[in-house]
Amino acid sequence: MTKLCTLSEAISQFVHDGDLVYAAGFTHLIPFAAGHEIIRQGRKNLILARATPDIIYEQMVAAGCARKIIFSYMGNPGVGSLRILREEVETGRLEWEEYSHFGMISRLQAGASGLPFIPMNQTAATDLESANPNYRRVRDPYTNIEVIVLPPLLPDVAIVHVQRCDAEGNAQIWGIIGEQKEAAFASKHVIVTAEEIVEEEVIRSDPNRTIIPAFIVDAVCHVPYCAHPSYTQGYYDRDNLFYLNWDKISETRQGIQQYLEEWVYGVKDRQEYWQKLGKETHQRLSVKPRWSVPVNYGEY
Amino acid sequence: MTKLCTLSEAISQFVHDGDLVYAAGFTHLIPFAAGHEIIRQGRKNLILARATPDIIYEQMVAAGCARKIIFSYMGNPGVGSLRILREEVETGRLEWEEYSHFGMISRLQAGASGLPFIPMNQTAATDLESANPNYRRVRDPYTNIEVIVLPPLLPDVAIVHVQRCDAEGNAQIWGIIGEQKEAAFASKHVIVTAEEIVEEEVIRSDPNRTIIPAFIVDAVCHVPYCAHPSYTQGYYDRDNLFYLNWDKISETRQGIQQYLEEWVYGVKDRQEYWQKLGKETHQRLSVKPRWSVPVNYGEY
Amino acid sequence: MNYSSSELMTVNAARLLQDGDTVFVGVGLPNLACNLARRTHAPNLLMIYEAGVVGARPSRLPLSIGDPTLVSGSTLVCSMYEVFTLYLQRGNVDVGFLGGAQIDRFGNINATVIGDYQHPKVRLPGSGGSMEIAAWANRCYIITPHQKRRFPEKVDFTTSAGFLTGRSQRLATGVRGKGPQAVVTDLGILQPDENGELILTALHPTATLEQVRINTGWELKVAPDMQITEPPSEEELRILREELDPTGIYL
Amino acid sequence: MNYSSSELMTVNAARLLQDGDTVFVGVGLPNLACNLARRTHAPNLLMIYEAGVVGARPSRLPLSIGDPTLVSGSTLVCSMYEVFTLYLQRGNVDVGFLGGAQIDRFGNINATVIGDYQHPKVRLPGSGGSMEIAAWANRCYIITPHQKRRFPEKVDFTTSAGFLTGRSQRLATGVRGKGPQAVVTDLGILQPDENGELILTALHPTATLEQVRINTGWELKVAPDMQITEPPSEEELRILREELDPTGIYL
Repeated sequence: MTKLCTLSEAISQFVHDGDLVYAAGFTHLIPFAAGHEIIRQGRKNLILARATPDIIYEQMVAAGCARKIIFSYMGNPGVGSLRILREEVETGRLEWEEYSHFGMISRLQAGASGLPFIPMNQTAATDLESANPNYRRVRDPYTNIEVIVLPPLLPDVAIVHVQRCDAEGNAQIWGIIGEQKEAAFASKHVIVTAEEIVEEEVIRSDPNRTIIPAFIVDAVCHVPYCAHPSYTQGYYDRDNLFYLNWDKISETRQGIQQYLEEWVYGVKDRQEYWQKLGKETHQRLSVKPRWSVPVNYGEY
Repeated sequence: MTKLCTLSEAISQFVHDGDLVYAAGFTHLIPFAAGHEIIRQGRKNLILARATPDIIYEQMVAAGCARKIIFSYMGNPGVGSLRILREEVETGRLEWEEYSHFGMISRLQAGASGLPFIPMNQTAATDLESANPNYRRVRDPYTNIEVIVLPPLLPDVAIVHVQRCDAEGNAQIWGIIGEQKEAAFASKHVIVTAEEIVEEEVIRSDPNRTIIPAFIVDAVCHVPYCAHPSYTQGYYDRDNLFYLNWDKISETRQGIQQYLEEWVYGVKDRQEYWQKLGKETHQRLSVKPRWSVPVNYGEY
Repeated sequence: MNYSSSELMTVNAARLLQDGDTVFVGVGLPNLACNLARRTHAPNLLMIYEAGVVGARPSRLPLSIGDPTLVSGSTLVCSMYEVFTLYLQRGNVDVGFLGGAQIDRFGNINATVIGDYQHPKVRLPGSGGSMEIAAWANRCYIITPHQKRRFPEKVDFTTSAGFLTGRSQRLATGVRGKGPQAVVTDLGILQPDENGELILTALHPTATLEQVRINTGWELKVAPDMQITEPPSEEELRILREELDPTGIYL
Repeated sequence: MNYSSSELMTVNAARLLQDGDTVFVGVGLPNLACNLARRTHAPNLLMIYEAGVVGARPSRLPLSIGDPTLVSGSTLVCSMYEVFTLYLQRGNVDVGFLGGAQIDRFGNINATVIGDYQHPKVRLPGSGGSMEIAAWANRCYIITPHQKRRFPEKVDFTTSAGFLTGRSQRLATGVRGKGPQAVVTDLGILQPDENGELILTALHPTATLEQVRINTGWELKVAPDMQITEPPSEEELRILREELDPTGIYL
């Protein structure tokens, strides 16, 4: 059964005001197009969860979509801080809930696994544990040593960008796989955006590559270049120049507002956005192919 | 640094009397050649752990290698019981420790993850929990409901058969991946047997396919057809006829002894074993190719 | 039309499946029942094998639950830990199939041992995946021949939970699955009443109430609205015999 | 020979790595230090990136820890949960690199907040992977410029544990890693004494004791056998400048 729809339809149907949203992807495959569509549709009071909020959540917060952020590293990787997020947290205008990376993804792992809590070994650093009451302790019944535990994270909706997917939602990813699978299984609803919609037979030619099964997916959207300025391994490069530029754009509220006007509100969809980026950027981000050596599953 | 050696050398160096051995593989990739080599080298008092002991452990027990078995399903899948194991347990000559599949692989997952215990939801079936003191309970600090917990399984040595591997031990598997990864990470030593030793560049062409990294591997052995009568996806079929025949072979101790004389003690190594099986069997188990659609990682 | 008792059980089990169900399936008759349902009234049935294979399209009948034919052409393969966590424990499985040497009055199953656990009279294979399937699949079905030794009042060992000593006791444990919904035998179908006790809700046209009673280890109640099952259709038998198990491994 | 303070720190950090070490590496100077070590005295250094990439062979300098150049041609990619469990928590990581806004007398690191946590004066990025790296890697190294505000007597917030208030306190927590082994600055190298207090064990040839003292927030002890570091060699600088960071992103 096909679940193909436009990204606009998917956001409209599965992302509601007040929802806990997990737009997945560790540096790789960050679904910027979905973030922009959420901004265009004017969602409010979202709780935004991501290990690294990255620019996508900074834009959504700046656009007024969110009331709270859940994170484990709030920086512009390799560049510096995320100025607006930092200011919103410093002034207390934005609620926040904080973990280490391992704590954050452990919560997703617990959610994806149907567990009521998940254990981690102690780290000796107890300040975050004291600051966030979700951190608790449980005594290991075998050694009598305490472990740290966290409860599951159960987002209302996960948005996962993938390289290839069939129309039903069987999705394949390669390159950095981050927390994509855990986010999808932990969430009530799953929106998959894909660089390519492929025939089911392509997926079935390599079932070990499939990370998300169709039956947990609600919507499948064909969105090439969805991840820019993040990247899609094998399809286009990370736009490091944009990540560096963002540091300047975000120096003032006005700078961000202008950016949103031009690149989010000012375009209809990702296709228009990508065209607007222009040939030079397309060229700069293009990637020469490097193919995997195929494997033989055998006819049985 | 190459870790290539013969299977005989690997067993001699890394499997000792009294060791806890995990020969991995759920139906698929069961390292029969390694089991036979352990029998030939006359190991004693081993503790043999596997979710499904399968014929490999029955042969090792019949040959007098083991003092204890740890398992979650002790049958000949699709055929019936494992007669010798059943008798050894019924008479109390063999110690045993029993889990459900989920309990068994959870123990491996805990071992691989460096956790002192791992939680599972309750199943309402408490008889096994009562019979095996390793099952304990911990109260979830968020809901106050009890979960079931198990301690890590930390084998002395894991033996993992794979389709392809480089000389250092970076190993790739496709088809049923069972508990191969968890067994390798949980164990002190890892012996990898491979259908093919490939150039490092083959592995590096598809890093998402790699399940075991070289630096946790102690020995790499090139052992084509290692898994017969189990199978290697894409390389040869499961010998269902042998699994059916085993039910007759194992009707008497004498039958098994004759089998061991002829097929284990009577051959030098796996190559001789495979030749002895003969052309008809080779033909019967041969598989037509069915290739995966390759993926593009991109030159960056 | 002639048919075997295996065919009869398989056809009746297949009819219990709903289109769109996600089924955690073992080999043997459950595998046949699922494939029959997929070829008849439930084309969107999704099969998950405990070996970690999702969306299998086996082109031959697998002897083992880890047969390579399940993998080639499937949509997804994951690890065993994942299949038990992401799929089963997470609540993504609608239907589980179970079997065992003993099934008791409250649908509890014994696949572990006859006699005492430490000093077994007969040692059985053990749980495999069934302890968790019985607990966490939304609905469970059991296929088994109807023999008195297989239907004791109380199992020697509870490998997988039915309703324990009654529906309220299972509820009290908080396990997510609703427990056994039907036991399909070669004589009829048993289903739990409001108390979780298995009662006869359907009789196959080839069987008698008397047969069922003497082959059940407790005083079996009969549902007031007991049905007579439809015999296997020609089409159902054709699919089973010609397409699914042409060499008669299981039927 | 002229060199920058970044080059000085990178070269000295590289020299701390041993051939065969498995390093959990971040971007920036640690990445440069690892790649320099691999091209000089530690050809068998194995780099693991927290994004889940093992055995990377980056053909360009990555800006982000999740750059695609880390993936293409690497030996293994795994999920984040796996990199933190199978690799880090399991004890498969020899060396971790850490950074932060504050490092205190006992090697505790603050990357979270200046001022009060609930009402921060300056909000920093937070832990990322560093809370667990500091706890579970066998050895940890810190690279940071030597400034008084970066070296307070006590951090405002312990994002990652050094020796807490002394070596015995860290030992008592039972964490597996041995804690910070060296802090490489642009003035010298601090290492923990038997009590876990950071003391000056080496001075760069370009720096003075006085400079170190006025840029440290506590009364810094000097090791009786304090060394003077070897200046960066021509070859080390050539590799850094020509091969690793030709456009001078970090150096």
